[in-house]
Amino acid sequence: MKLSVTITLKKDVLDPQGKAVQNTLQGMGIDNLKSLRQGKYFEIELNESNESAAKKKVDDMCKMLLANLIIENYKIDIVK
Amino acid sequence: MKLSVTITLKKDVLDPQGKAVQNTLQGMGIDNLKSLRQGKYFEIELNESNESAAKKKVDDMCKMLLANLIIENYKIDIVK
Amino acid sequence: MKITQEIISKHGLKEEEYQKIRKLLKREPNLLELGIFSAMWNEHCSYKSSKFHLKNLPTKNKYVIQGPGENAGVIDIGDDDAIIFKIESHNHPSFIEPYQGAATGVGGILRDIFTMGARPIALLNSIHFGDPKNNNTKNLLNGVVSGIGGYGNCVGIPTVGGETKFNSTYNENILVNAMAVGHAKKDKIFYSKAKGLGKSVVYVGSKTGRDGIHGASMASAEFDENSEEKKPTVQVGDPFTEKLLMEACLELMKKKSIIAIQDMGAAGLTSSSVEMASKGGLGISLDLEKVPCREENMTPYEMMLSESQERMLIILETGKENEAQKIFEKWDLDFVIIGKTIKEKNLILKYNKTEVGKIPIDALSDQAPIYERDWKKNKISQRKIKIKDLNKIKFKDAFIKIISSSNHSNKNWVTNQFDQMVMGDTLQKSGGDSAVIRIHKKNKAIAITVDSNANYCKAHPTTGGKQIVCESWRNLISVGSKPIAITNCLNFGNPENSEIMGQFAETIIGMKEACEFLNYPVVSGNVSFYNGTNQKNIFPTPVIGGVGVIDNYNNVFDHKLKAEGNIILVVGKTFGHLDQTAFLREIYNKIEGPPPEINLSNEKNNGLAILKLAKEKLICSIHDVSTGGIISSIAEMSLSSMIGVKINKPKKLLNLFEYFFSEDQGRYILEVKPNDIGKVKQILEDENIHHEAVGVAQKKFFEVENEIKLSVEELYNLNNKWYYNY
Amino acid sequence: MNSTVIVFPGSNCDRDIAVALEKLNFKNKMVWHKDTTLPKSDLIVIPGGFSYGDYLRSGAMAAKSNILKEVVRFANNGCLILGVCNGFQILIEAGLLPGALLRNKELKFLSKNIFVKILDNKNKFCNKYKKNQVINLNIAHNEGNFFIDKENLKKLEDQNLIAFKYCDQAGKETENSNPNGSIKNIAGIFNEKKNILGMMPHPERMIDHSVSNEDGVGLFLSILS
Ligand SMILES: Nc1ncnc2c1ncn2[C@@H]1O[C@H](COP(=O)(O)OP(=O)(O)O)[C@@H](O)[C@H]1O
Ligand SMILES: [Mg+2]
Repeated sequence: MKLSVTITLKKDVLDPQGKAVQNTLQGMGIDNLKSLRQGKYFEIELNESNESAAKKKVDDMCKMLLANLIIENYKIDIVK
Repeated sequence: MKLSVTITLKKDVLDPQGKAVQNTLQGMGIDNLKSLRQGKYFEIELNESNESAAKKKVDDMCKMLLANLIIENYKIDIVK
Repeated sequence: MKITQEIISKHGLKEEEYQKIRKLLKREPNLLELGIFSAMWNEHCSYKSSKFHLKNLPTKNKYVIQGPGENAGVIDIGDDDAIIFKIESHNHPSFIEPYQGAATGVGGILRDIFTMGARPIALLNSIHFGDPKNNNTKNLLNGVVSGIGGYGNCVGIPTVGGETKFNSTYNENILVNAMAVGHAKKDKIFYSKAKGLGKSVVYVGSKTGRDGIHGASMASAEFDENSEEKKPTVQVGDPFTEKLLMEACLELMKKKSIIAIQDMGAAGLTSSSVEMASKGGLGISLDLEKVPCREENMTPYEMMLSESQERMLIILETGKENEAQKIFEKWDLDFVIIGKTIKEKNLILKYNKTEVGKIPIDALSDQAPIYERDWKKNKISQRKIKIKDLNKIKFKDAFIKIISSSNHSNKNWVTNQFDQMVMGDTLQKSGGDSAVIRIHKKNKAIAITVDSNANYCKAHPTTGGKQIVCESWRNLISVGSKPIAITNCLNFGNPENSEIMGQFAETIIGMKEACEFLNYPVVSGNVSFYNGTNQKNIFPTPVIGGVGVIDNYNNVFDHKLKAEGNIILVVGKTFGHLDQTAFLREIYNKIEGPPPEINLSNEKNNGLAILKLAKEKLICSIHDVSTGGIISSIAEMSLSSMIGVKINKPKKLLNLFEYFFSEDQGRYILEVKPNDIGKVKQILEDENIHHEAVGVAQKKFFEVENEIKLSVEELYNLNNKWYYNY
Repeated sequence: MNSTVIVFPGSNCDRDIAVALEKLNFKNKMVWHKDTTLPKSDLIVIPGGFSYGDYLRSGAMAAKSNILKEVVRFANNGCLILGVCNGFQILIEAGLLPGALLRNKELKFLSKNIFVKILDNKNKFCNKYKKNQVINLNIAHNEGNFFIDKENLKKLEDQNLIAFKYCDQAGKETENSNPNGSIKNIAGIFNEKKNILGMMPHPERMIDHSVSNEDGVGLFLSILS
């Protein structure tokens, strides 16, 4: 089973990368850009056919390593 | 309008980050992990209410800067 | 909003303090004002528990241009060159989020340096972690090291030295201290004292977000089970913006337009504006709606207390605003006039033309509470451990255990994550006794070292306080530099506990004595209290950052052995003091007993004699003896050069273990050419300095007569594997 | 000889490379990235550092700057272009050199002295070195892990476009001597015309005996000759 994890910075946490990217895009002439925030994405393949077991497993991974819960949120999806 | 961009490495491109994360997770006792690849994620807010115009705009951004088309693929979605 | 008991205590203020605020204001404060008081009266900004003792430290010698009281200390190194340096802690934020905590710690100390007009030329750090077996030590180590590197590497300042230590006392409270050193022209130093009325107060740098609101309070609050809740106040560093801010400030400083400049560190906009006004004896009025904000709907409270990084406050000469603005625009940074200096000595805060706060500057600075807290004297343990009372162990096994232990292993794993060469003037990287940095395009160089010894300080704070000053001095001597002055970061537990306050008071007594005797004053520093969880306080951990000067960079010494056949000489007397040594800790897990004594006159005498030998080029390499004793020092000399040594057993009465593992102070190892040994001995004898030849450099093997024979490669592997296997 | 160093926001080896160029008697000028024209140059250097904080992908944002268009124009006219470290990353992102520079295999910033072997000395950058000579340079980067697909790798090899490979002191290309996981130990490459060189190690850090060694001097002398 294949799952994805999307990690985003919590609201109000500074995103220096996103800021620099946004400024560059604006400098390149993209005008109606209101905001841009950067996050991470993981695609994970598990030997596990039970959906909720797989999600649980990935949730563990997020808590253990993938996400920094102090400044980040995460979201798990099944990839079809 | 809010859109998201998910950027993933092309199939044959080495992913040192994903590999290291995978090894670490396995070292932490996660056993049925088959593969893990890391990518990027952007959340973009535009002053644009037309869906296809917005998508087009974000597509431009991907081509111009966000993705390196030699090694990366990207996918654009509308965030509800 | 009504100020309740709960709000007061949430702001970390005591009831008496609140009553004092009411008296000073002659009314109830509003929430914004209360927040400002809490930030300024906080331990971190007010030094309310430490001031009483700190004032005893010597702060002057003929090189000191600026002692404590400014963003950093300044010393004169001849010609028109000045060196500006300071050390600062970022302990609590680093425990919560190691990468960002350490990174922003580096950012903060860099700003303290370039605020004064110096281009930073070196970074160092002192990082202390819990027991490696402790659950999160590894994660903290990884995060802190990459955070320090991540920030310094990006800004492009070489990280050239420091110390990494493990001790279970830090299991729940790590220490992350960062030191920065900068170079400026003597007549181009900038201070934080405001002058003149109606001058523009300018905000430059990053936008203000909701980062670390109450961070200053957090830095001084003991951790408890609820510290989890305080997490979202973590600040994220942006080294890229820091680099731009640094270049922009240094560019502006070439013009004659800055009256005063101050970084926004702890308690951000509040402390920077109050500090400038207070030093200048005037007031400041701010229009808060002009503050560049990152988030929507930020309140004046949030703006005044935000600890967003990479921001500065500048007071400009009238008419220079446009010129200054152009510079910040060039570097893509915000530049906004947010207020002006005023005659009435108040901090006046307006938001959309409405006055939202008004506080006398004095009330926030001079009138801030100062406590002469109770303190208890520490007893020195009389118990001395004798080697005959210990279980037998093979000499070789003891040596190998020490050399391959977490605390004595090679730190390449750490230092390889730091760019040590950028800026092109690093003459000596980390790994030696001091880092050595050449002054750009000049013949002279400075030596820098960071030192601490929590175990000694815990065993007896006064002796420990003396010891670290001496160790710092010795490290500077060992590269052939003349020690000039120090900065210090005093990491202690809860000052409301009289035992802890005793440790603090006595550490200062010890430091003072050593600094005075060695003419090695304190020019800047930082105090970090409340290191510990609930009632468990860390060992007292003062950290000393020392700076020395070398007139000609061709006369720099290191501890690498130079040639086979050279003689290895121990300078200074070995008494065999084993208590508190690495030997007892690593092999027997014993941590009681007194620390080695300090004899200041021997210390000075030995050091000055070494400098004399160095000047006459009678020695090939120098290394001081510190933890791990003589044998560890000689092993390090061997390891850094891959040249072997043959060490003889001492002829005198001392037991082998006591001789090689004791940590008596004031000792050095010298490598001397056979041809020069006569002259060296003569000079040492003239100065009445004890010395003895212990061995000879040789090919390939590290050897102690009949006890140890290891190829230098084996030794290298033993010394290098710990971090990589951890 | 006239050299030009381009400074981006976040460049931090610009001063170091300028010191090296001046020491070796180049007439050097610094150009700010917002400038639109380049001075007369025989050599353009894109220095190391963290342009735009290395955010997004190292070099990506600098590669889109206006001044880069000028660099491309100069390159097409045969001007020599040297990209060191972040400069190499920028040249790749700008499409002037093939491949990609990924995160180091250990995912850590790595700063240390390493050995590289000169693969080709019949070019403008390395003619003062011997073929297969091993030199000691310093690296300091997070993303130096060179990657390229099979086809293009073959092209690099067939056309002799690999400039340097990581190796041990004896010149052997071992896995241990490959600090960042680069494919085939590649540390630096040329474009087809060999007037553009991108390399991860810092030659400008090896020009002064009191700081390090002088193994980098040959590169600058080659350019001069
Ligand atoms: N342990 C100390 N020894 C000497 N001076 C100190 C010590 N601790 C703090 N200081 C001085 O007190 C002043 C205030 O320090 P601090 O609040 O850390 O400054 P900043 O706000 O610039 O970080 C500085 O001048 C600092 O050098
Ligand atoms: Mg300061």
